[in-house]
Amino acid sequence: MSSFDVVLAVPLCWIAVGLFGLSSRASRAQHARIFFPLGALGGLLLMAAAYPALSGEPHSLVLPLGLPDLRFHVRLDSLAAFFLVLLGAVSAGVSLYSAGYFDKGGGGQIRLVCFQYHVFLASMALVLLADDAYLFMVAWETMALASYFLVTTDHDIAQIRSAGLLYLIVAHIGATVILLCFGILQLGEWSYTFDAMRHNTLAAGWASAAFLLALFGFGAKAGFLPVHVWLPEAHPAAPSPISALMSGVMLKSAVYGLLRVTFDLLHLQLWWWGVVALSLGLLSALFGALFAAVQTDMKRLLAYSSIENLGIILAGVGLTVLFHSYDMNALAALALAATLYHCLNHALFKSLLFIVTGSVMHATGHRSLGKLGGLIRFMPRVAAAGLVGTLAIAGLPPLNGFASEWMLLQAFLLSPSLPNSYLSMLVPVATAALALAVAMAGYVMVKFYGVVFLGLPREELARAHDPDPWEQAGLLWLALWCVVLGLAPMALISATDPIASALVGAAIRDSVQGSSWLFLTAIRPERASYSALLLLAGIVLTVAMTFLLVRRLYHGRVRRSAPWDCGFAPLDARMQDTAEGFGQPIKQIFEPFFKLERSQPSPFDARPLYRSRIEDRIWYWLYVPVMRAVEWLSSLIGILHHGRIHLYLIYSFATLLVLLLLIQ
Amino acid sequence: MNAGFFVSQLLQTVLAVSLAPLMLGWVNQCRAWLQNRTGAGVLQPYRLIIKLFHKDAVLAHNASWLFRFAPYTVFGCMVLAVSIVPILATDLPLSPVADLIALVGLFALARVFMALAAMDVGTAFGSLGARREMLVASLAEPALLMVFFTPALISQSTALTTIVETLAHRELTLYPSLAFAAVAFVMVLLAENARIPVDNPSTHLELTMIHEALLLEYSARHLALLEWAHALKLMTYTSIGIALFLPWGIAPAGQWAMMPLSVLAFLVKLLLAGAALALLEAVSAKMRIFRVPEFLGMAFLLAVLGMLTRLLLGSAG
Amino acid sequence: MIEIALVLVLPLIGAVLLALKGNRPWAAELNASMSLLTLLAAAALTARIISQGPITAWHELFFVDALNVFLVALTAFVAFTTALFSRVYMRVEQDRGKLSAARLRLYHSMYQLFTLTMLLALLTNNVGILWVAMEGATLATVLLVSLYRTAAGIEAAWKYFILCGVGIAQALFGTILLYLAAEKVLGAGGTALLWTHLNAVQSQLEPNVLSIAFVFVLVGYGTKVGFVPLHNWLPDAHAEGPTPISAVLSGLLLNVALYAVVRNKVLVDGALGSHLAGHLMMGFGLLSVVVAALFLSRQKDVKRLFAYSSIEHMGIISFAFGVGGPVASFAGLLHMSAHSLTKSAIFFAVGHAAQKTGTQLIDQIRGLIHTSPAVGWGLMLGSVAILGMPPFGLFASEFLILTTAVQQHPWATPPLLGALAVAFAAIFSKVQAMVFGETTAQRLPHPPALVPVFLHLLIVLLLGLYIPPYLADWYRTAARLIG
Amino acid sequence: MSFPLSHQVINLMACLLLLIAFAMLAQRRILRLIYLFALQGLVLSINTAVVALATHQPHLYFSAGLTLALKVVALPWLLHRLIDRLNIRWDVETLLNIPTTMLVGIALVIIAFNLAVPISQLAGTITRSSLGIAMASVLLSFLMMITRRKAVPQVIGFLAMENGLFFAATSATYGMPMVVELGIALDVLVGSFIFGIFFFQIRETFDSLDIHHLEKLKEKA
Repeated sequence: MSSFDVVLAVPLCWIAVGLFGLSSRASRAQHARIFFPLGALGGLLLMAAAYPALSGEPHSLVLPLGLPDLRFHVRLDSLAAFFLVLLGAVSAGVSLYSAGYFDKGGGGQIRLVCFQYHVFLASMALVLLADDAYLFMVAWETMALASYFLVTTDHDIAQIRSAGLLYLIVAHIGATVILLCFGILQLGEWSYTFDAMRHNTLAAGWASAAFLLALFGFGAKAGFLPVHVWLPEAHPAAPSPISALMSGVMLKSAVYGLLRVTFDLLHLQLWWWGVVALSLGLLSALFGALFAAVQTDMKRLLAYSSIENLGIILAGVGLTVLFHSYDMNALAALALAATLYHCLNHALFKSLLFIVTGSVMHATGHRSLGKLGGLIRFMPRVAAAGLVGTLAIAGLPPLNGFASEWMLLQAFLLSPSLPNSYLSMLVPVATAALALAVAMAGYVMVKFYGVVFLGLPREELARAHDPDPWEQAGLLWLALWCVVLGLAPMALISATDPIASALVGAAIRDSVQGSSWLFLTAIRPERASYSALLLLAGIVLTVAMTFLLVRRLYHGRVRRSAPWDCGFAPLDARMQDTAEGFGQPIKQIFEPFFKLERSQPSPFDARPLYRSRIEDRIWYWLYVPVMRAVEWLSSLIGILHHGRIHLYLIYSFATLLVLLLLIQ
Repeated sequence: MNAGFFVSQLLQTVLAVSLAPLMLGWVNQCRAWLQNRTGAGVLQPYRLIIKLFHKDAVLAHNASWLFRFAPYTVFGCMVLAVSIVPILATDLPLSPVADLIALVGLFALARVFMALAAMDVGTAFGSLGARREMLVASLAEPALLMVFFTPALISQSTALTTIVETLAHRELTLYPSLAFAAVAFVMVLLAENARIPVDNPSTHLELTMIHEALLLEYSARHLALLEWAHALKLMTYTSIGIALFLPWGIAPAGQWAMMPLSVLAFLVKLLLAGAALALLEAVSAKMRIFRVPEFLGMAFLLAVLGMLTRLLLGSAG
Repeated sequence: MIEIALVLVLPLIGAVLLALKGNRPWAAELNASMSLLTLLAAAALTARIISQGPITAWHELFFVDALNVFLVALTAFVAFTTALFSRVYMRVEQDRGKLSAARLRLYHSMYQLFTLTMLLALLTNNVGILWVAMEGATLATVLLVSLYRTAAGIEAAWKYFILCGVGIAQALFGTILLYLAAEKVLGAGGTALLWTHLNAVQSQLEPNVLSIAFVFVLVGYGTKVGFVPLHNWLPDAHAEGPTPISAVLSGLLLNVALYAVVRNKVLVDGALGSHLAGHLMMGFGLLSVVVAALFLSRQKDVKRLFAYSSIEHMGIISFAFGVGGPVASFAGLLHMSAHSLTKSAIFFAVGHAAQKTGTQLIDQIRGLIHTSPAVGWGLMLGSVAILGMPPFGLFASEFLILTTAVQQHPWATPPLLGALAVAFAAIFSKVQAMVFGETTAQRLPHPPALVPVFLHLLIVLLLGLYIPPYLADWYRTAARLIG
Repeated sequence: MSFPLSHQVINLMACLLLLIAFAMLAQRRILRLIYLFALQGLVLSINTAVVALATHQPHLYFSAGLTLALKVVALPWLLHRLIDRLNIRWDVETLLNIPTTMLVGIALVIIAFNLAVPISQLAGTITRSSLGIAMASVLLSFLMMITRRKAVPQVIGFLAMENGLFFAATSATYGMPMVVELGIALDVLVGSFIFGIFFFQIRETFDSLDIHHLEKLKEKA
């Protein structure tokens, strides 16, 4: 039983679990307790089996399914293996969590949820394993479909229905575009396998078309501008574990697809592709950060932050293309490594944060930041996990978020060595945008954590308490990986070596010489180096020393009293900053970016009322006009079907004459 | 890796940590002089800190572990930061631990803990301070990175030691790009260290305060640590500035003879820098909070300009 | 031989029996069982073709090859399942007093007659008889469309009759021209109208005449296929007729008409040596897809909605056949079969939904999934399948069609893409609203006939994931015939 | 020396047919329309007979008889019965005024003839011109269907179109094979029965045979 077999077996097991779940008549609690842990087990297996495949020959296999002349081809190479590890790691945590989450209700009939959940997992695994366009598309759309049904679990709420609808429409259009991209890549006559595509040499024009189609199609799934609109709607609508999987893994499958097409299936890369991807990525990153900063719903906030992180990842991809198109492969490898690593990190901390919000919602029944607060005292464990996630996503050392961003910035810093002078000047500026986005993320996450867990509860939340062991296990698992990957980045980055050598023809080893398990370096140690472990050690050491010294030299006496607060009147929760208030400066500074509706109270109002609504300009610039156009056309076309039989006869008469004259 | 490393490391750390309050005192003293006041004396910060250590800590009822944990973390971060910057000599065992970018990250870590702690008690001012602090920081951070990138480009490295080696110990060349960077750096420094014109360290007027609002609920040893950390931060920034823009006099690797000299040079630079800072603060007025973005935007612009000049002029820039 | 006879005679017997006894309570069962027998005969015929290859019968009056036997099997199958569905559906209609026993008699015998005409059209080797059968199909269904005798029903039927009648007349003229051309080569008399002989002498036929002939045939049979702008009868007839009839119209009649067009296309392209016919079909297909998509987004009546979706899919199929080549033709055939299965399944579900809610208006049908999950899921999954979502068979064909189109006719992809997107948004937004949310539906006296729905969907699912070898060979040979 | 004679006769019949088609197009009174239709049938059957005579094709006699029975006797009688039963004797209202219709008709004839030229090259010596005329009369009856507002004239137009087709079948090709002929005839018969049924249905639902009652099914804006 090779690791390949295991990897293939896991999706099947997931489907089986789903089917059993669908057919079983167990009670809700039993159901959750039995099937989701099984799913988690599958995740662990997948992770364990895929990791060795990172380094090692690609295995491939042809299944006796699919179209007659186009059987399902599966292939496990290092790139797929990496994302499979990602999937396994995240799904293990989330499934554990779900075992606790779904037995408390909060989402339709558990049997359906269980089925769709596991089909969702399996389809994601198959997307990564697919080695021909057909299986890929089947898995891809199944993924979309399963997630759609999961998003609309509570479909009695109109808002959730419309969110799901928007999601599925965008997803399907994206999928069709990807399909066209494969249409360009294939050689005709049933040669749809990726293997055939690899040997297909396209003209630059066609290749560019394919790349742009792929960028659009996969972007629609990853939530790049301007096809991001579904994301902040769908993520909050879904049950939290689902949001976690969607944000954590599904978006990454889009990144995988983009990488697969750009570096594996297309035989050439042009520099301007890189520029397009880079600028699009940075735009998305800034956009996501800004909008996240002004959200008042914690899941929306996280959704926008997903847009931001995916933007960063896309920028990384763009940089890789840029370097690779100029044959600066070592640098390309560095950028690629950073990108992949950020994928993994984002998967972990974002899903962690999403399930944290799940626990919070279950404990308090609220998801609006305006109602929460002070939970660190009611649910300390969740708060601790949340803190890890927050620090990680805010890109703070020594956690994993920082490691990948550090590498990415290093890669950006190397860009001046590009031969094209425009690029070498523009890319540093792009770096600034990236830096701004990262800094914004810090702002956003302080807002998130501070408003949810710190301060005083803004509503009565006394019944809030830590969740059951299953949920805690899930939280622990993901938080643990955030820390581990933060402290020992090199371990995994060096493991991704084969990917870089396969895709950009240079091993990361070349781009990070002299780095050890302890030190993460870029190019040369003296060029730049960073060691999270020592950093942490240093901090811990100093903290410990200071603590002891203070205790020894002085004392540790503590008195409790009411907060001082500049000697104001006794405090109440309403005096704190709300999420609204916390976002206000951003709103004010970056006002042009938002479509803002505000009604401010006048000083003389009996009951002063402040209302403000933030909307997405892109929606009004792009989507509304398109919808209008379609409406207009269809209202126009209505005249065709006018009801008068003479008219219909004239149609067919005219058609006849036109055709007759046509063929003359 | 002989003992020498650790000696110099230890020396630098101890020196920096112990001198930090002095630096702060010196700046305040200069300001007093410039305002025709007899100041409290350069040792005032020490007195303050010691006094605070003696007091009993008073915590709000609902203060969580985060609140008590934060001061130590912040202090720890700052100590680590200051011991990474090459102040006396470039051969520091700790310097490979974090390059400039990681240093920025370290500051960010401290800041975030600070802000979270401020929000913990749930006072109006705490969250107000946190919000403003994060706002200023999120705008200052990119500018700071940009500032760092110029020397990084010159020396093909983001490791401070390498930069210093390149700038100080090669044949002396003047980099116009660094001029831009330097100005931008000063602006960022003012913002990050809560100095006028961005913030006024010597006021508790709720409308204007940023950094002080974070400390409102703290008392005794926690407050002491935070004050000290604040001083350390100023120290660190100054020494980074020195390392980047006036690195001459920092001892190259393994030259113990130069050590005393470099200590002396360092002290002189500190004095000058402090005086200059005081002067800057004295002549400028505190600006409205929403002017700050423009201020930092300017800094950011200058930094980018610096980098572009560097790219334009190539090796001569 | 005997199978062919059975396939044709059984429905005839059924028609006669039901014309006499169609008003009895067991008429529905009789109807279903006759359809079942027909299905069995068709299955036997199919088996024979698979084992023996093409056959002709009765001095070449009948000709069965891969292309039409697969349609015969499909037709017999859908006719049978629809009969099962109509058993329940019509009973409810009768209980609701919408239909008298006499009407049911008409309905049942006409149902069998309709099956007969379609099978005849498929099986015959004679272009003229094909025409006769097509006309017969119209005549058999036209009274069923106005079965309820409502004003709208009669109007729909009238339009159906006139438009298709005129259309079919064009087709006859085309056929005559074809005969005119053929007779010069094959000499007067029967043989000049036989596919088998015509195909043999394709290249010698007079191109001018054939191109004109094809125009008439295309416009003629195209009217029945529902090509825009000849489609106007289609949504009315689907919406106003009883649901089983909508199901067979969409699922079978359109296919048969398209089959007639395709047969002629093969002939004409062979004769002209150009790709004229193909391009015409592509043009009509594209136009139909785009216009139908736009129509979809403004429908208020659920049956009209899916009628327009049929037009759209016919457009896709004829586009595929127009593109031609092994892959596209394969895809066209696959799409043909998958579409008729899915669409009829959808109509079954829609029929039940309409009966439960007592209306066909989309915005009065809500939350089916609450009162009857099976119907709700049937409709949802059916729509998902019809919209070309995997792993259903329609996705497979759309996948092949689009990918081929990108390479061979890139210009066609943008309108196709846009139309598919619009259609998706239009249909799914409406279906979601009907299936999810608070409910307006109530229980029915009779349990809904869900076996046909899920049976069809299951087959379509299989077509997407695994096509059994013999079926695949069958598609391949058929695709080769179409070229 | 009958060949040239038959040739002339056939051409004469063809021209008559065209004439009748125009007459129908111009016709305002419904009864006359029916008579004209019957006349057309008659011409058709004579023509068929002549062709049969000329080409010695026995089955054409049969179809000539069939035509006579069906299109000269049965259908006109049926229609007559209908309009008696439904007592509709009013004028035929047209959508387009007659002169315009005629002009369009001329245009159609030109088109038809031009289309027919290449085919006529191919067609047998007897019937050089007839195919064009057949196509013309088909198109003319189509035009008539379009321009008539009442149900009955539309149906007559439809049947006239059938006649045109039949004429094409007999004169261009010496008639279709027997099976097909029978089939077609059957279809026509059943068709016209169903028309009859419809007239009654329409009548009892809308108590009028005016088509404009049948314009309810449309896309509501």
